[in-house]
Amino acid sequence: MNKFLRTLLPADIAKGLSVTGKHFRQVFFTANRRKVPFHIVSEYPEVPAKVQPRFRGRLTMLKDEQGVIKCVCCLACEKICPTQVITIEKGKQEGRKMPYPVRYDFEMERCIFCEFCVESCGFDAIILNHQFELAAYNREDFSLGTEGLGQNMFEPSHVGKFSVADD
Amino acid sequence: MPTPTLTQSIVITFIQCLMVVIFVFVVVPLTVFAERKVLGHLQQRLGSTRVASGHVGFSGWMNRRMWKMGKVPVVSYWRGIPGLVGDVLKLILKEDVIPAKADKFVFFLAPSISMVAAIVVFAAISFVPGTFFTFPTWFPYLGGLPVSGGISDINVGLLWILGVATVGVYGIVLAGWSSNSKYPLLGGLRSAAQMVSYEVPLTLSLLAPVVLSASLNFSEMATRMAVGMPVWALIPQVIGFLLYLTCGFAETNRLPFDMPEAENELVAGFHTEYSGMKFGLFYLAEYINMTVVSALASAFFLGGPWLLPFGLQGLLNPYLPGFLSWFAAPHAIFFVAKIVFLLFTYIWVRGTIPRYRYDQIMAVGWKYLIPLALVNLLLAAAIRCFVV
Amino acid sequence: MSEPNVPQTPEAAEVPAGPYVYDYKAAPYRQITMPKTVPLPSYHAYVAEQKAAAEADEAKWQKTLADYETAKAKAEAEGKDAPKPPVRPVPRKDDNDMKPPVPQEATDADLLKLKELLGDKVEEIFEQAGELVCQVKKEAIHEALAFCRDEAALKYEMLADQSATHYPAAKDYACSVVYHLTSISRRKRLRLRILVPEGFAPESACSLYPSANWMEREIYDMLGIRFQNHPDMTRILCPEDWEGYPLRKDYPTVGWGQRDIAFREDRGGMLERIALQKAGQLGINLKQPKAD
Amino acid sequence: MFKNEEMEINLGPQHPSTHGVLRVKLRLDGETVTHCRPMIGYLHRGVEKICENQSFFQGQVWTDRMDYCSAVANNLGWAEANEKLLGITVPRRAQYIRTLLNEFNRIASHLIWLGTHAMDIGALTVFLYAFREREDVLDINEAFCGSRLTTTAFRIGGLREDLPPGFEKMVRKFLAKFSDCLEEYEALLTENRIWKKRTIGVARLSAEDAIALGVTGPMLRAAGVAYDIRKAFPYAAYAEMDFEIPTRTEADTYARYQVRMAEMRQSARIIQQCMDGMPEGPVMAKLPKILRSEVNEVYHATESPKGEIGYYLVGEKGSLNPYRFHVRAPGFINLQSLPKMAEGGLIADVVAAIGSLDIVLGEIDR
Repeated sequence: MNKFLRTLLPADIAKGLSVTGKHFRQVFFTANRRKVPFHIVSEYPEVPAKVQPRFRGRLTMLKDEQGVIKCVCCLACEKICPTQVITIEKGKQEGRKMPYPVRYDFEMERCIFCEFCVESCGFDAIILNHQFELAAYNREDFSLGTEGLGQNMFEPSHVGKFSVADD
Repeated sequence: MPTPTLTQSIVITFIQCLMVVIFVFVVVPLTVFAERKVLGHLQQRLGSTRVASGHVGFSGWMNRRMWKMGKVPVVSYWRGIPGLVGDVLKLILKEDVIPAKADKFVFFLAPSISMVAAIVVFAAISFVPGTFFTFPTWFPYLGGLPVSGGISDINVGLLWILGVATVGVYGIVLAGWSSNSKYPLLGGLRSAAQMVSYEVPLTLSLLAPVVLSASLNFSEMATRMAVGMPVWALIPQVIGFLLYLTCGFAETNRLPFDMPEAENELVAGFHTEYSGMKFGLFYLAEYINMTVVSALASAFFLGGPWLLPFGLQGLLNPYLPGFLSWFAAPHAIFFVAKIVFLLFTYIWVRGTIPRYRYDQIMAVGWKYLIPLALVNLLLAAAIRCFVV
Repeated sequence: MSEPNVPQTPEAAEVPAGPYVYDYKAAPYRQITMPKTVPLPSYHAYVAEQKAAAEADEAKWQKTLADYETAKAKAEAEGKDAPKPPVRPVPRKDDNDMKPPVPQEATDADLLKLKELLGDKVEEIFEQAGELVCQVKKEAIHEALAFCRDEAALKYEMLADQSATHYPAAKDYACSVVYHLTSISRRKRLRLRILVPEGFAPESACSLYPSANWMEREIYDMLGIRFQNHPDMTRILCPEDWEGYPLRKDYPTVGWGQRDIAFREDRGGMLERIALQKAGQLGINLKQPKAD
Repeated sequence: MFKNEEMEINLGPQHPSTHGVLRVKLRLDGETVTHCRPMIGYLHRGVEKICENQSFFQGQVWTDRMDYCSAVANNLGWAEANEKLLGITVPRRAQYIRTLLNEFNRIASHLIWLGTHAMDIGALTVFLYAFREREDVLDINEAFCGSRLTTTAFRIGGLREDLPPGFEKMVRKFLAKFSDCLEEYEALLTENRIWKKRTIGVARLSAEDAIALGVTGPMLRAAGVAYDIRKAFPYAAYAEMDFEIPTRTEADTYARYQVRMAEMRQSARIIQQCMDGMPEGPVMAKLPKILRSEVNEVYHATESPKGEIGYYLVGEKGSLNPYRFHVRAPGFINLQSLPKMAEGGLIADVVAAIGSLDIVLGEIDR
């Protein structure tokens, strides 16, 4: 009899409905307010996403205070890279004892953002910055380097400029 | 009141049809939008906020300005609305792919059947008891003629609705068969069995209010229940109402009973091979059916166009002056409000509970719902005999 | 960046417009360094190796001593100062947490029991890194598995893993097949190992452990070892018409199925240079027009 | 006039509920499945071959991409197998942090399973609720190792860095709300009559069959076998943790659901203990600059959320890379049991069975 009653009265379904109904009520009355967000989505392109300090984004080269590339072409990053996206050409620069990267190519479309290169670098010459909007229209836009047209390893402006928030 | 000539009545009927079609094509997209929003809110999301909008045109400009000021746009609630336009445009403009080995004629026919069966049902539903409005006397040709609240207030309205609604299953079965593909075939087979078996408890549960009100006519039933009886059928008929809602879910192929299109098993069920506006017609038909089922529920169990039971309506009914009744028509508003609430329930249930299995659906239908509906009918008869 | 195999960067006019076509026939399309040793852990081999190393060390020491003696005698004869007596070098001890495990003699009861049950069908038993290893004759693997599963003292209920390794440098076998058995009730693991020559089809374990079904299919797919009496000896991960066995050591890592390199636009020819250089490093031969 | 014919139907490779590119060839008699044959390999990338050609250090990034829902568990197995091969002892603090992250990963993986499984059966909302909490776990991943999904969390010999500042606060915040969230999922599912009907008695796999087919993890524990590698062969810091192995004896989909829900509670318990008893000290062992192996072969298995993930490594003398790198993927072995569970059931039960297997095709095809 008890079982029959339980079958007849949909208490279990009512329990579920109350849970979803509670969330509906909370979100419905606060959806347009910023203070009490009962919804869990962030309105991404308008409200910029935050990343943790250790976030692994795009590979970037660093310069020292004099504006000289820190990299000394030890090729550690090239060797450690699991997907072989880094190509370095050693060279000389006048007035500099250490080797100078004539070319430092980085093919971002194959990069897997593992940070092994940064870890292997003994000179703190490269970092992974916090940029994660890495979309571009052309394939060649993903080939970054220290030289060449529009190829820049130093600033985060090259790719990811197609964010909706900017237009 | 002048009696209309044949031509005049044809014109009036045409106007009524147009009104119903407009109603349907307003309600359906809004239901789709509401479904996105409500489902979103149930799931702690915002629902659609940026489909094809929010970034273009005036509203886009305004939204951007507000974001830059550090405020959530006030209009954000409606930011998803233009997405509906985009959806419709997409459906219309999309390439219409017909499988090479499909039965072309039937493939074409199936969505039309679904759509027609869904929309014709409205012929017997009256939104307002009696006259909806009267054409003013200065109106050319139709001056002084009344327009009733339903297209045809026939006295076997219920039979018409049930009969026509059943035709809709042909659309699904034929779609499944004519696609000449395996998943649609399974979907079609499932829907044939499911809809036929749920037709029975659905009808039986609707018979109970008929017994209570002793009428098959739509507006008469609603009037009697609110004024004559004078109580909503919901109150003596809680079981009947739940029964009807359950069967209604099954008839409209909504979750928990969305066997024919069970997404996670049959990809998209009977309309797997459909694209473009043919798919759009199925989509429309589903939402129209939802509206119909909600309309029936509100008419039979929730007192239809009457807001309050026990004759309290009389106190509230404002008997607005004629010119206001054009817009205010509280009966229609109450009726639509009830429909909206039931549609919300549809979405709410969809967002909450899982899907039955095919054999379990059949077991529930035949083993539980039909006996329960029969018992419920007896209950209604007893009430009719001994109480009223 | 001056490896010997980097091709000369061609003049811009000579480079074809692309896409570059991988040329199978023209050149060594792969650079495979075939392994020269057989890294098959084995207690006998380890003991023999240690012994040989000790002997070699001793011989070297003796030779150094002898050299010293002769040098000393020579110096004495010439009346110069005697050279310093040699000091025997002590093996350097690294101060770190890394101590590679070595094979040890089998002391576990399970291994001894297996040895007792199978007799001379067992080729070797030993322990390494806390794991029990039992190498049996390749014809006896079914018998050994049956003992492991059914014997009350062993009771290895589950075949957790089955795998194989290719040893191209070995003389009398080509692959080893290992069976990792787990005893759930006794919380023990055991590794059975057989050495399989090219073309030999060992008995399938499917009749004893149904879980071997897919694992043996995978071994067939990846290393080309067929199993007898297997219900369904087909490829599992690769397509049915795939050529070669990918996990063999002679299978190239680049080349077959490599995507053609084609860039829509190459600013300044940089990508092309990278591509050619990469191709050189990886050993891909890119078809280039003849110089004439 | 009447012909009795069985219909052959392909579930996948593109199908909403095969969780990737699994293809199952079904033969149907009406709606009843008479024959079922899973076909895999659509995502085969040759991870084993790649890892054999890269150094010990580099192999980790490929383990991330095998079972991308439980990357940390893969990393842990990989790190421990390499440490066993090279004979490295890991500092205690590193062990604790590894345990902590591994349990977070178990929660994340089970939450994905819960969401997708519920969605397969038709409950849409649980999916979003589950992802709500998974988001926090991914944030914790990001705070520790900088990436959310493909974590590359550990190093051979320990960890790259110690815990970041503010980490403990994040963890405590998560633990404080997690049990309430679990109750929310359970309110939607556990008592629900439809959920019960769809899962109780569906896709049964008895303990004998499960052991014979090599099935491990929650699938095996739902059949009543209390085999958990964390207890049976303790690794990392699990020997010092106090937790239970939830088991059920019904061996059906509902039992697997209950086991996984209980496992999430146990994971929260382990995290609590890790956080409370976190020892001080270094997080990296003292190692030579270049790791070179001796001749050795090891098989090291750990308990991933899906089951036993084992790494079989062969080391060559003086070599920088493993001579053989083989992964015993739990999904690969578990998927073998699908025909056993699905045959004789209905087509909807196949979907439930695939869901309860908790497969990720990335690790099955490797």
